[in-house]
Amino acid sequence: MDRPLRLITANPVDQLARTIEALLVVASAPLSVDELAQAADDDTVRIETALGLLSDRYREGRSGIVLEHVAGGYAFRASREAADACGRLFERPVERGLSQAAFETLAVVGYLGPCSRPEIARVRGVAADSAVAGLLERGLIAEAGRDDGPGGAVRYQTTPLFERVFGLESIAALPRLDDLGESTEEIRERLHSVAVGKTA
Amino acid sequence: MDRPLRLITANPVDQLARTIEALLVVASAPLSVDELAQAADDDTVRIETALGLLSDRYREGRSGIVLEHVAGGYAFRASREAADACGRLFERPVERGLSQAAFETLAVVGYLGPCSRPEIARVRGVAADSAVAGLLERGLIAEAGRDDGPGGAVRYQTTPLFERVFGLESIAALPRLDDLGESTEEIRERLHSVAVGKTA
Amino acid sequence: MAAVFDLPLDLDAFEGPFDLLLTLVLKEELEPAEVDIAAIVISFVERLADRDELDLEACGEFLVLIASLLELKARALFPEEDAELAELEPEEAAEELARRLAEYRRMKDAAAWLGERLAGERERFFRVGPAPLAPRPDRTLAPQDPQQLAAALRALAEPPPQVSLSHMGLRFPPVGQFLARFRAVLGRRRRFDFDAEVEGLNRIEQAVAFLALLELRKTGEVALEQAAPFAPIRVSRSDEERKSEWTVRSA
Repeated sequence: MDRPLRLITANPVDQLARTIEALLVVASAPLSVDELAQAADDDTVRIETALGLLSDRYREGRSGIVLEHVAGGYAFRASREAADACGRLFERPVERGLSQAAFETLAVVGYLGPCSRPEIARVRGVAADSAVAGLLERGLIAEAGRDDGPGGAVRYQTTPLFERVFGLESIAALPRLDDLGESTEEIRERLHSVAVGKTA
Repeated sequence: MDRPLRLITANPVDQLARTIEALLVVASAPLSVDELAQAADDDTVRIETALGLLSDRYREGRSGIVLEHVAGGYAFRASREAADACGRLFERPVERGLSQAAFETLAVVGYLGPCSRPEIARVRGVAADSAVAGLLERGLIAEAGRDDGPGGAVRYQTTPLFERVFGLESIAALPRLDDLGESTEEIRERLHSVAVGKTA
Repeated sequence: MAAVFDLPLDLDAFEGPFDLLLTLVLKEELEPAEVDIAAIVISFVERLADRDELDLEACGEFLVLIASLLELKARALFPEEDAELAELEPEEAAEELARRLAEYRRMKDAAAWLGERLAGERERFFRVGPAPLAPRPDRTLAPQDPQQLAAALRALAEPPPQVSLSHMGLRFPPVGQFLARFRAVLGRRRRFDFDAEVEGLNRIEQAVAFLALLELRKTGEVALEQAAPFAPIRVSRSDEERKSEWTVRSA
């Protein structure tokens, strides 16, 4: 651990490397070579030299902090070795239930097949934007093409995760709703007419 | 609990230190020893030993990344040496100076613990509404329940960000302010003589 | 005098001459609680110090104004304390005031300490919020019952309960109908019993009939008598003389 450090200390760009470390540990997005050069008030060639030193110092197997070159520039990440520990740190508690709006939206998409936001809103009688966003984030629904016609609205359908969470072998295994209508089309019509009554 | 502990103890503290490095570089707030122990799945004594190693490795003058004990936990920050470079790229958490009213309000909330706007106004002799709003917006104070009774006033307390911005290990690290006994006594005597003069 | 009113002020809540501040406070466009009165006093004293002679009239004027402002502010800040403080003996009041001043003094010291501390921490930079390459954890949902989905859809298919609009359908008979009816009765008889006359009508009709009765009373066509509360109301024709008298007066 000591020897390579001495190497860096001997290097003339040592102080620049420390400045770059500092910038990267504060940054909340990857930093480009230009941004680093501007902040460090140094030239890009020396920045790249310093980044080379840092890439060696902060690499897998050697450090828990790893310097990564990504699309937007350079950023620190956790080493793969520490993946389990990071997983435990960021673990989210299991959520027990969904909101009524989420259940309704999920039921509409599940039973009626791919639907766009305007269609969900038409059937529910209220806008579905935040419910749709929440279900997308949880991965219970996903985009599935667009409505016909130019500029058609994005459609959503349920995902395999949805089937797992609801313990369904397939989407066809949803409880039957014969009491509401013979076909999907009939159910849709019925929901629509009720929704119109609600908003009237 | 015993078995995994023995297993882990077989790992060198070096590796644990790397895991802690990894956790600290991705964390969004200071991590307490308990949080680190839980995420690293190790015991607090070894965590503290590893933190000792890291404090030495990541200290001012030696590294651009500095490990600090702040806001009840441990966190990385940029070295002071790199402050100019950081200042060119990032905003300070409290960029624009706080007003006198804001500092006084912060002092009241910090020292007296959760308190409501009317309580703050009582101490300061001036309404605290805009100061409270400003501190809330900066995230230096946060709501903390309500006064007892129906419709009780909202109470505020300082946040971990407050401790971090002011570089405090915890709220208990605020200096004691009871060394002003003499001047309090003076005020009392002066007022006392006025009161006696009035009634005479 | 001018020394008071054009006194320039630069406070947290207000910037401008003293008389404008007073105007705003009196118009309730500025909360007296927001005004730092000590700062106004300091500004005034500074201005006095700048001038060679002491303008006693201005000082008196200032004292009166600032005292009024102080009282307004105290009332605004501590509306509930008027009674509480009034009960204190002067010595107790002084003790309480000393305690408060000492507390405020400590808070001012604490504020000063915080200010210095923050200035000293200007070189400490740290990240607030998530790291650029931090893991993004999935949200996990506990297993759910598919019957809840069926229930949700059934609930959507349920027509909402009809809001009762029955009160909109109430039929009010015209008052004129009862005016005509009562005039007709009085044409036949000098007096009649209101309760007997409206017996058998529904409550709405009875109410409108009563309105008609009041109307007739107002125009002086009838006189009303009631022996006791809730006793039957006697309605009688008023004399022809009184009626014409009223007509003349109201013309």
